[in-house]
Amino acid sequence: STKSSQQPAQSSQETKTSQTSEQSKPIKIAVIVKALNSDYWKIVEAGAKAAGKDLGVEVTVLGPSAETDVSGQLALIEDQITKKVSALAVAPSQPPSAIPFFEKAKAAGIPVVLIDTDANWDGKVSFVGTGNYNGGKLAGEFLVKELGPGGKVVIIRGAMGDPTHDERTNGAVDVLKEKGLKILDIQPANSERGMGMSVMENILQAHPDVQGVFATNDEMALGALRAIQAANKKIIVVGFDGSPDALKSIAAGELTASVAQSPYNIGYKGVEAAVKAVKGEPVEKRIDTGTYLITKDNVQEEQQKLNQILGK
Amino acid sequence: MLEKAKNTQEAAKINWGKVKNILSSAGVLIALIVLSAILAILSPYFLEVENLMNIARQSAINSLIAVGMLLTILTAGIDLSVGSVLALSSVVMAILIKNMGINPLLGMIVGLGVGAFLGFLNGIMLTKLHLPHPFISTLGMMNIARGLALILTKATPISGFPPVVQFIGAGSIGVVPISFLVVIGVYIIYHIFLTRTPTGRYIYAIGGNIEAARLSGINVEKVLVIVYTLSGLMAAVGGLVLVGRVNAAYPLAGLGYELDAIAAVIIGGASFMGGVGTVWGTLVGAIIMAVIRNGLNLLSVSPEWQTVIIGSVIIGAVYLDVLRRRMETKTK
Amino acid sequence: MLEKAKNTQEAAKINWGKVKNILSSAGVLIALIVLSAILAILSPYFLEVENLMNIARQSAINSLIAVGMLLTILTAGIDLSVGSVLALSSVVMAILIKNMGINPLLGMIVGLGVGAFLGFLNGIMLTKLHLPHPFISTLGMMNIARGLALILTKATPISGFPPVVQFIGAGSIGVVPISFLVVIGVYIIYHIFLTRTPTGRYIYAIGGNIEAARLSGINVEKVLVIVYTLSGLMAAVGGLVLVGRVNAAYPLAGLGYELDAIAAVIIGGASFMGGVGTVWGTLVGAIIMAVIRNGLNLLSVSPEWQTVIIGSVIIGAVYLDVLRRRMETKTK
Amino acid sequence: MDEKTILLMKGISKSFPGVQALKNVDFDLMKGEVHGLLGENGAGKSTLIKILTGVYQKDEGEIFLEGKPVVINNPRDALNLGIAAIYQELALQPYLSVAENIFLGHEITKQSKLVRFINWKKTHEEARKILKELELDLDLNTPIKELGIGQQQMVEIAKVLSKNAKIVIMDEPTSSLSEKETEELFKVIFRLKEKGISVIYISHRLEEIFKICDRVTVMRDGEKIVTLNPKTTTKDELIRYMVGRTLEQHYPKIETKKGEEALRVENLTRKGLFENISFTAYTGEILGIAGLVGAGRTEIVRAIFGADPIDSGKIYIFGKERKITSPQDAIREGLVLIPEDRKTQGLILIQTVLDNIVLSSLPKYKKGLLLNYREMTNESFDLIKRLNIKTPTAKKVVKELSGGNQQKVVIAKWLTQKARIFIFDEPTRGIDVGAKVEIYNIMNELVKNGASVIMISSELPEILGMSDRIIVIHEGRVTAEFSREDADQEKIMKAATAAG
Ligand SMILES: Nc1ncnc2c1ncn2[C@@H]1O[C@H](COP(=O)(O)OP(=O)(O)OP(=O)(O)O)[C@@H](O)[C@H]1O
Ligand SMILES: Nc1ncnc2c1ncn2[C@@H]1O[C@H](COP(=O)(O)OP(=O)(O)OP(=O)(O)O)[C@@H](O)[C@H]1O
Ligand SMILES: [Mg+2]
Ligand SMILES: [Mg+2]
Repeated sequence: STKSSQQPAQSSQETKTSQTSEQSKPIKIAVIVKALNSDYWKIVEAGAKAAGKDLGVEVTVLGPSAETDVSGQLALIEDQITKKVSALAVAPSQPPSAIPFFEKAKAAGIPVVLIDTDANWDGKVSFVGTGNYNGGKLAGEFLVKELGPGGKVVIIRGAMGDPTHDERTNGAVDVLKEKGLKILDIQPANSERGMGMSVMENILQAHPDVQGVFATNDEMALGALRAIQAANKKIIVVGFDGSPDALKSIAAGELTASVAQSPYNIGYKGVEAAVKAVKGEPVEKRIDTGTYLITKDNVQEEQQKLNQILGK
Repeated sequence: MLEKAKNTQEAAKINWGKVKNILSSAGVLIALIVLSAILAILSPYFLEVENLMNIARQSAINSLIAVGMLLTILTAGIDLSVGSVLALSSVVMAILIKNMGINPLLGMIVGLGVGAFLGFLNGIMLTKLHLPHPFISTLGMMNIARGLALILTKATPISGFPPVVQFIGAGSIGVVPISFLVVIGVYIIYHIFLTRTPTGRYIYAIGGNIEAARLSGINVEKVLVIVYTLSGLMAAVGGLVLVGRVNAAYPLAGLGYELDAIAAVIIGGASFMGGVGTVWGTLVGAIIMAVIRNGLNLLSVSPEWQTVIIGSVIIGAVYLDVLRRRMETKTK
Repeated sequence: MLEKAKNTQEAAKINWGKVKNILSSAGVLIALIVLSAILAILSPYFLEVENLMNIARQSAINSLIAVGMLLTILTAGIDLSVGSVLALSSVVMAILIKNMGINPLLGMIVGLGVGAFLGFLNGIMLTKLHLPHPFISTLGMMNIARGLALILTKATPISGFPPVVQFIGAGSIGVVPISFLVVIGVYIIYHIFLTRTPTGRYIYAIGGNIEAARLSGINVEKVLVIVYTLSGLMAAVGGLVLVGRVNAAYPLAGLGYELDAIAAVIIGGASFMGGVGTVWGTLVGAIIMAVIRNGLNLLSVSPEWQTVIIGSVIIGAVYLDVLRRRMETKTK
Repeated sequence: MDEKTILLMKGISKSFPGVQALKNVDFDLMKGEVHGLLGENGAGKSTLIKILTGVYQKDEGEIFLEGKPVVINNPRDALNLGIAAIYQELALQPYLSVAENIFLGHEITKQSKLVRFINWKKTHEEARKILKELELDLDLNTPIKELGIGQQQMVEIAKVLSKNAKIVIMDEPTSSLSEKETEELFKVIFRLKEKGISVIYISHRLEEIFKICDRVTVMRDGEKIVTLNPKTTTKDELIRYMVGRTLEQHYPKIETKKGEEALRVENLTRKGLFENISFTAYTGEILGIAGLVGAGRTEIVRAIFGADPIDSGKIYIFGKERKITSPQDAIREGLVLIPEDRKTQGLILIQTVLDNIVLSSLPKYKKGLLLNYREMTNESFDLIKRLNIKTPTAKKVVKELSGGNQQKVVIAKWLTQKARIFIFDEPTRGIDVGAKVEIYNIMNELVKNGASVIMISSELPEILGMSDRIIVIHEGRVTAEFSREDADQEKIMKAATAAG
């Protein structure tokens, strides 16, 4: 009971002194991602860990069991605040709902860096990334370039209401509409390869004339590709995330392209920014890690990069 | 003389019954205590007041949903739609308050109404359409409600609510979260409902032997409709707390909550065959679920290992209870 | 004379039984036919051979998992772990074949072995640890197996398999997919198993009245272990087909498949209370699930509406069956 | 109709798939009378009363209560009209306490502002009163599932009394009761009469009809045959009306020569249920086990059969000690138990007659890997004939058979076994006089062919009539053993109540 009574005092005092006392106590950065069940987040993790090594700070990367497990992620933030980490780098699965928890962190004197996905919150130290919307636009522009106005496109997307996939879809849709391409269909495939294949099989029935496919992640893209190959068709397929499997497929001349957000940089720069914030050094509000397309032209060097990152 | 004997006997019996009850709900409690002890050793933060309050907050929503789920499971049923009902009721509330500028309190009440109504529909499908098992009706509702939530919101979250809405989910008296106090209140009410009112007892009777319940003149259909309505209502209450907690309503809210709720109920010692289970067991079950996750987070266990450990702990917790019961029957 | 009477009576009985059986499994069939008719009208592509073959392909995996699920539900149990078991068994196979260069056929067999073993563990937890309900043991397994699959693969898909591995999932004879032929074969075997072997009959008996089954000298524990082992095995077979189909094994494979499988079984007329259900009903149930999804894609229904429609169709299909049964009992 | 007629059922017909259960049946009940209802298994007795209590809906006919036509759609309606029933298949809540079961559906509540709360204190008081009336010493808090079937039957009686109805229906209330409880029940029935309450009483124990009934109606094949006054009729006449023929012999005991020792148990003990049980059963003889309800007979034989654990004691089968830890073990040793409670232990109600009959010996029907249905159908068909089980087809779901016919299925099921020791627990529970004889003949046949039969029964005449030797159990102990010759009613009752 004595412990509990002095507890609040302790923490509040710490918030005051956090700026000065840093040199003395080791810096702990908690990176909280949307999930750790895909290559993408694994690479973010790798980047964050690398930054930790380079800057000599302790980095722990955590995430809920699935990208849609919003409350799981929020509980993670809460618990890391309790652990009084020096700073948080968070990729919010559901930005608006995360804001109260960011406020909480701020109140506890814990600076918050947003990575991969931005939130409309002024308290943030910085946003590190490019956003899924821009990625989607990039995919759209590529299809425009390849097919030109009047081109017939379908979009295979992840779960409705999952902001990541909503934004990627919207980005593409906006560009395609603007440039006068025909979006024959938008179908959900649960971010999963098997379902991506099934959905594409069915789409090929309903729209034999489809010329281009954008899938909001590489898993679905590779599934769709499989269906297209099975039907002996030649259709442009653009994926998202630049996962190792996607690169392999591009190199083999199967998958046409994949949107890459340089997840490694997101992780690395995110931690960098967090450490700066802890040390009280200035950080710019927006750190663009760049989004770009991987096609057969640049796939080789991308693969090499990836192999170094994943230490293969 | 004989009277005396009988009475003392009675007394003895009643005590024995009480003891047994306490023991039985203690069953899971033991698991919770063991688990907490381990975590307290492994993490210095676990026992901090702040953290305990986190657990209180993090267990609140599941606790609220689980008590509704308990009712359905007591009748040998199930409600898979709770997660979606939570989502739909909360987005309706959000739309009313934010987009239509309706008085927040009224909006909240309507939100609860929506939840209750969806539950009512589950009950009607079961009793009037005679669908063979609530699994079907509530699975259907699970999909329908989720879809409607997505349609109404165009799949985008609605955020930024007035304090009164946030109060239940985010407010606290001193260090104690309001949401936790709500849980306690709700559980006391349901305890009384289930143990002290005819309808409460009928719920057990229907699960125990539905035919016998009918022959005893119980209006089985009516009770079942009440049960599913309450389950929907509790899901909406959970939604209210969630919206307050995150100051946003989003269409994918409550995804997969049904599994957590069912787990809490079963870990809490209820039986899928119906007729067996207590609110306190369920509460402990819900807290266990929250404690596992909280502990793993404090220990910064990586997500993939977290799933492994959560799976093992669920099994372990229930197994502990099994062992306890066996000892109990041995000793008596 | 009496002999004669007896025999004719016999004959009568058998025919009557047959008719009834056909009718009962026809129950869901009717729903499937109605659904298909509607889709055939709405979409010109629906009845194209190619599309029907797509449906065959797309229903194969769920069909394979569902027949295992049926066994557990016949014993009044459930297996929530099928999705994760599918993932773990297939990634183990993938690692053996791709990373360790083990002979593909051997790798596939080991993969099946892993699935069966995980199911076996489910059975042991149920019968030896006496966990109150398979919901707990299989929920635990669901998490454990998923976690292990993620750990073993570092969350990375493993792709690019030799033809022999792809054959089952992707191959086809003429227009007919191998996977569909596998399904037919498996279902015939399970039909014979359930109707013509003692163990098969014991499965129904246990679901009908476990106490009476035990007192009839049935080794209930043994049968239950067999049931869960087979369920695990069938999940692994589903995994085999999935890997062949997409030419990749990935740790998130089979996510949520348990719900599809259970839905197929229940739509197929099986009862959660156990003892009631047929493989053919289950097959029709699985096909219905696939047809709904296929139809929604063909009709380019927008994602948010898809969930609403899936929910409604599930309810509608089962309700049709309910109506049929009522008429049946009326007319006879 | 005169004003003393409280109930009148006119031209009631009811058919189920494959059977015409009731054909244009008339039935009337006077105020304060006890009206017996007799008939073979499957005659339609239970169906008639279930129509009266709204469990089934009649196809044709009318029901008048105190002269006014009434519609009864469900048991609730019946209860509201003051019609309460004890059903043949007990309808209690396994997990709920004795006290709660007694008042389920009509709880004693105290009205607070808006909610009705159960008054547990009063509930217990009232429950205790009723149990006292029945001279029944039961813990009000025990869950029903922990009671033996006979005790459950007594709780049902307490429950129906607690409803203080105008019409009380009892469908074979004594089928699992022994003399003592039966006597208590009769006292209660007479008290009801005095209060002007009418009772419809169904039983297969004819003596009871003569003891308590003012009138008796006999049914056969769904038709009412006659209504007459017991005083002016005889047992044989009633039987002739029931089965259409006379029974020359109620207990067709045959002389068989006692053979070798088949089963010997030594100091069998399960704490709290029975202690130091020792007895021996021989081939070629029927060993009767008598005792009061709750004496522990069922517990003992269940333990021998391996269905329940034992704390200590030895079991010898044909001279060799055997560890029996599960029914499989017992069956392997050629020992089978026909359980007392068909509903929870004997049958799989949702399965067909065929499935149930062959269940315990399925491997026997294997031809190669697969089951040979023709063989299974033939054997079950023979048993259906032999026990004359009233069912339209072997494919009928057992749940839809009449109580007595269900009981016959349980027995048929165990006759497929090539066992050498048969333990029957309340074998003739709910079986009509004609069929009883058939079952006794089967027992005779078994012992004649060198099997050993052990029969638990709460019906003393049956014990006395069929046993070669009789042991008596009281509170889990063997209190006496008698040879056929020197056994009689008084001696056994004495030992059973341990008054000696
Ligand atoms: N629910 C049901 N469905 C189909 N048939 C039924 C049903 N209930 C009773 N029957 C049939 O109606 C007939 C009369 O049954 P009932 O239970 O009234 O006989 P009973 O006189 O009570 O016999 P018992 O003395 O064995 O109890 C039997 O042939 C039985 O098979
Ligand atoms: N499952 C059980 N758990 C605990 N006690 C039990 C259980 N079953 C029976 N008993 C108790 O064991 C004693 C014997 O009951 P049982 O019914 O076996 O006696 P019985 O001689 O067979 O009488 P009956 O005619 O009622 O079967 C009773 O006191 C009963 O309360
Ligand atoms: Mg009857
Ligand atoms: Mg008995």
